[in-house]
Amino acid sequence: MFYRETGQFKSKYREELAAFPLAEDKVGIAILLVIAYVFIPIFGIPGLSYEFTMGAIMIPVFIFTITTLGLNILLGFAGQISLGTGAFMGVGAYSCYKIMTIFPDLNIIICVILSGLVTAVVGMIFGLPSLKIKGFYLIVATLAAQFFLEWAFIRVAWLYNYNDSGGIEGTNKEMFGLIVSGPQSDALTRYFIVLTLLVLLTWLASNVIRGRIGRSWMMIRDMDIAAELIGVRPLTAKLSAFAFSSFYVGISGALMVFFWLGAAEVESFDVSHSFTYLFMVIIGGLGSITGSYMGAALVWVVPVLIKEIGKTVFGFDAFVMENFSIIFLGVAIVVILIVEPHGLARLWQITKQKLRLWPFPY
Amino acid sequence: MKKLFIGAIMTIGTFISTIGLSLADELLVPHMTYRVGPYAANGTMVANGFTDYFLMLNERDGGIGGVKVNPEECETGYKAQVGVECYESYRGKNALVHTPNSTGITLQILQKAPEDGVPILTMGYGLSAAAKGETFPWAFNYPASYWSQMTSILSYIDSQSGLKGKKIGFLYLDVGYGREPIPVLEELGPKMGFETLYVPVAGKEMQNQSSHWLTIRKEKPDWVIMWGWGAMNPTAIKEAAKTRFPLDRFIGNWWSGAHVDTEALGSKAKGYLASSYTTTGTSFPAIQDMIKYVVEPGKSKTKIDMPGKVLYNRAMFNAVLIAEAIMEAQKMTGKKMVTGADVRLGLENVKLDAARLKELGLEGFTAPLIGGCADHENGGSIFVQQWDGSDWIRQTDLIPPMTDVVQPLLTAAAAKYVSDKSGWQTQTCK
Amino acid sequence: MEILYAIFIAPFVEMGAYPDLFIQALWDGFVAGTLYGLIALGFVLIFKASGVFNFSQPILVVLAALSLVSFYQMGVPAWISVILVLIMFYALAWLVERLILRQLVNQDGNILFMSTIGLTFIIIGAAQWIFGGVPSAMIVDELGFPNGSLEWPMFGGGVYFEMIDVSAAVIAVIMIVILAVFFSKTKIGRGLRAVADDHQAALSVGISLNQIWVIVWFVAGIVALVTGIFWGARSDVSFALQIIGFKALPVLIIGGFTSIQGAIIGGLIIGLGEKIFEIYWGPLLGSGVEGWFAYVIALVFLLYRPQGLFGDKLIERV
Amino acid sequence: MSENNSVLMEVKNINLRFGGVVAIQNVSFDIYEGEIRAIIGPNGAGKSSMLNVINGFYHPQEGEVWFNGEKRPSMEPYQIAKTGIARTFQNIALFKGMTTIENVMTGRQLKMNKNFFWQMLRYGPAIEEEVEHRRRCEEIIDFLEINHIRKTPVGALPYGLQKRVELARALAMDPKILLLDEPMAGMNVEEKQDMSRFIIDVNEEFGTTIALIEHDMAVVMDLADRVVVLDYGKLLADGTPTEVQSNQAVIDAYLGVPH
Repeated sequence: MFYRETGQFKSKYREELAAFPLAEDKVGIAILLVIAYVFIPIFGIPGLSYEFTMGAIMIPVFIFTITTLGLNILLGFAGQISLGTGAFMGVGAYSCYKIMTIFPDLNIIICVILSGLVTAVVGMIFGLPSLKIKGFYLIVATLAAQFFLEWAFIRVAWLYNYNDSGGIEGTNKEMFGLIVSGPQSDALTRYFIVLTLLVLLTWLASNVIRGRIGRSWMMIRDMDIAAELIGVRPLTAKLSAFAFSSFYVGISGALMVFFWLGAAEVESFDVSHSFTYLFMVIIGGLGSITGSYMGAALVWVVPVLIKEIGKTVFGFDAFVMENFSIIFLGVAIVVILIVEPHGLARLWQITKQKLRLWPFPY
Repeated sequence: MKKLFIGAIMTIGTFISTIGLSLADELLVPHMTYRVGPYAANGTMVANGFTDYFLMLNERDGGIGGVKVNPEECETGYKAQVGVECYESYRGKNALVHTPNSTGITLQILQKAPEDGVPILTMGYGLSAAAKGETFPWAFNYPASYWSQMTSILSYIDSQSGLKGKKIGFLYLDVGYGREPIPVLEELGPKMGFETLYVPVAGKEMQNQSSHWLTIRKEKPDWVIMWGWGAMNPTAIKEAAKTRFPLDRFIGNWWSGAHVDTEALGSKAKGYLASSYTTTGTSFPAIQDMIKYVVEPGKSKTKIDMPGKVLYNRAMFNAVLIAEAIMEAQKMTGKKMVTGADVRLGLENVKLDAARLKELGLEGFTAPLIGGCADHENGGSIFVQQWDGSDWIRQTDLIPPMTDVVQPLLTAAAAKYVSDKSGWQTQTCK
Repeated sequence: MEILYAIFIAPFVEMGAYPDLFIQALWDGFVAGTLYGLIALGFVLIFKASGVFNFSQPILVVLAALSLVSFYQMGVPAWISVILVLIMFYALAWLVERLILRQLVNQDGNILFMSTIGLTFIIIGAAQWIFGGVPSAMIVDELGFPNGSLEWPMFGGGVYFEMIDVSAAVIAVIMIVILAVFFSKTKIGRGLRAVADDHQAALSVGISLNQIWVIVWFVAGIVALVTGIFWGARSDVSFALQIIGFKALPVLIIGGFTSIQGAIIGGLIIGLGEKIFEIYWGPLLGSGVEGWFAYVIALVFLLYRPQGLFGDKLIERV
Repeated sequence: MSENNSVLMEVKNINLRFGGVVAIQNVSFDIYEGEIRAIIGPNGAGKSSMLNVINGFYHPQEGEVWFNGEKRPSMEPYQIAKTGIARTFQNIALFKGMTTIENVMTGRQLKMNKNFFWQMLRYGPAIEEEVEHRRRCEEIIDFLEINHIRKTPVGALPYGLQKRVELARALAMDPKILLLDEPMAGMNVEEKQDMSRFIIDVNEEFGTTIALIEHDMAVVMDLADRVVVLDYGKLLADGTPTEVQSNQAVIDAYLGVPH
């Protein structure tokens, strides 16, 4: 009743190829954008403190959504599994740091984008083994990348400007007279920048996956031999997926350090984080952009809420709640895989299908 | 069904609305702990010692200055990212002082502290340069920085066997914490005429150190100094024994010489040395009170055998210092409910001299600690203790650091830290 | 020139100059390799019989060691504790089959792999909750393993063999032989192989898939327990042990996902390779190369022999 | 049905081995432009291997492939696809995660070339290209009468329809030569009739040369202009359906044996 496609006819292919062919979807997206750009900045999330909302929920969730989008492009759309996401975020962060020290006056957004490009190149190099090996074997190749990069972040002191602390730190950066990054920046400013980048990157990703290149990734994912016989060059398809995916992951890594954490050392990019990002993709839904949002939000927010609720309502101590949220993540993974291997996104789609028919269930 | 649904929504709503409301009339002392994760063994002891002291104050004295203390734990699992999340969750809640309990987390929140007006006390860890109070008004690393500690350890070695012409092995956990003292070794090596062999242990290799010790065997250093943590320590001691390295030439820093590191090994670890700035044992009245008011009645998670052990006592001292700073702040401002900024002043004016220590029931527990505006580490002295097969026994008097070496290094490091930061807040001290 | 000397000559000179050290390095590599191999063996067993790449094997090692020590600390005699752990693992295998694997029959391998990551998290959370984080010593003496070490003096130095390491190597070899015999000679073993080859076919000849899954998970649990005992004896029993599990992945690549002998030989290649490389060449790269060196060996193998040393070559068809 | 008999493709003395197993032994035949050429033979005769050689998935140890009057150098499969060879597969090889229309669009991949930049913006040349090729795909979908399942994920389709979608995908490549590997396997009579009609229509309306493998002799005899018979990797016979049918070796090896 509320959600139906009847009566919405497309007279041109171009209209059907639009991002949201249904009017209801367009309205829905507009509402979400208004919430994100107007409602949350003004009111925060009801019941949560404003600082907490921004610093511990909204900004990290947006950043991890970018990571998840990136990993989803690789895993969900191109079918190449990676456990090196954490380290690739590190590549983004460290290269952004280096670019900032070499060109101190460069606009920070340009730094972030450049570091995405650097990560894309690195991702492509580590994606090379994927031409020869598949499936579980690729896990090993990407873990090799993970561990090698972790080692490099420690051993190559040039990467962190020979800091005694061995870490990288953000400093105050101005843009149009406003401090946008660094300790003195306002959370709201960083929120808007991260949100805008997220919206932009989502739009770009949805364009690419609906076009020629996105199709070539899905062909490789669904049946690589057939794809090759139809004329997809595996080298181009796989490496472009690695590059595009790493571009996103790199950007999110730079954002994580310079628009959220403020500083980082190698530990923020270790293999346990790679797993977290993998969970975000699985729970959200392989091969779904909406799913990337849902997965990142769920995997990040639920443990935070579990801890808060456990602490303030039930008085459980942090130790219990931490273990509880670890178990929760594990159970969530298993249940999602059993109930709907395509994740929350597919469940959402099914709900939408039902809404289409509601209130007449036939 | 519908009712159930509405009911559920309402319950969740109530839960959520209670979040973020900080209870008034409590002194909030957040505490980042790690009772889970690969370093949980150490983290559990640290968390208990810290929390128990405040619980004891609440039970015995009704809090500090009549206001109860809420030593709230935030579990980090020793992960920097979760630590930042913890930090963010205390924004706007009038936290008095942050205790990150991890050098990694410290580095990440160090820059935020001035903006939020909450001091960070990193007792025995953190950034060495934070000792410079003029550059880092909001950070404290009482009672000594890693660099001071390293020079004290080197003087100890010098007093035992001389340093000139010797080869020192430096076995360290390959993270920010482990690499901290390297500048001191690099500076002092040529000056004092010793050679250093660096043996980094990656976090993943903590429990798999045979090749590190083969390297040590190959290079034959005269002494080995260890900057280890968690499972790295017992593994290293075991491997040292295996390769027949004399354990009384193997000295850990203050995080590498706790009961959790040696108890499981028992007599196999006999002779192993470590530095410390707090005494072990339960003979101190303050610790007796903690056992009486908190541990025995079962008001905390502490098991009865934990008080008196190295990490428990050390974490308790951390709490003592914070309590003293809060008290000092209350005295200075005349308010009962102080703020983070007040506690910062309290930390700079804290006076833990021998008399005050005795008053607190901690006579001879540690070196006296007098806070200062310019000096945020108090140039603390340490002593060396040795594992006798069943307990840690104090071996030496207090060994002061080589101030003349450390201070210029700290000044330079502090200057380097702020050099690329615009608008960094400093202070001038009289 | 100096670089070339440091890479190609100096390490060998050193090996010759201190043969005791070299032999010690070989022995240490050998012991580490056996233990890597044992972890890999757990992976292989489950992969062979069910095509599941079981990511939770390392945490099973931790769980086995932790619960063994905990039972003992509760006052249960050492060997009874071992039996209790085995019973617990049987129950766990049954639960995993019932609650997870059975629900995911016929799903894609990636999905099964990810479900075992989920299982890993469940076990980590639950075990930490129950056992807490305090490490304990492995009860090797209580289990009756020989203590002390053998010393073999030579060339002005000496080579030391820890008795517990010797036991580990001996028991690893025995386990391999038993498992190899089990797979090739017994009815259940042959059944396992049938399942691995073709689920449908196995069903049609009356082999119960569910039963087989319970059995392999249980056997993998036994392997985990043995691994846990010996690795626990080398350092101590704590959650940090699971990190070593990552070493098993390169071992699998080298040995092949389905070969029992391959797991051990792969383990030895990694163990020996990384120790020798770390000690003699590591300093050139600033040390600490052990963390990724195993992966580099594995990658080289992958590019030249993707099926591993003992794996079957795949012919692609359309 | 072509009359001019110009050779489009020729395979000469192909030998293909897997380790010690000989899959194809010294086979040669040609395909005329515009004809329907059938390859038949018992199971394991090397028919699918032959198609795999033609479209470059297998590289024969010996032998040459001539296409368009030129000897084809050693190429990767994707390059061969570019020269105008399309195929369907014995065990359907559709992209299961995509819808019918998306699957058909994959056939146009080779003809699309707008770069990453425009793809990211999905604007200008990229969208024009997309619309243009979409139009052609919709035509093929109409032609094969699968409009009603345009937006259905192909995994959910019945077998017969999947085969048809696969044909649509191959047609979308506008191939010079279309290789069909058992297009009618597992179909009922009605579906076979439909499929046969489509094959003939494709051949006549688009003038596409077709080489097909099929087991159903009745279908082969109806459809094919010429037939190649393989047995144990060797060429047994080559000729018009009637010629082949009367060949004694073929009757012995294949037709005579109940299948």
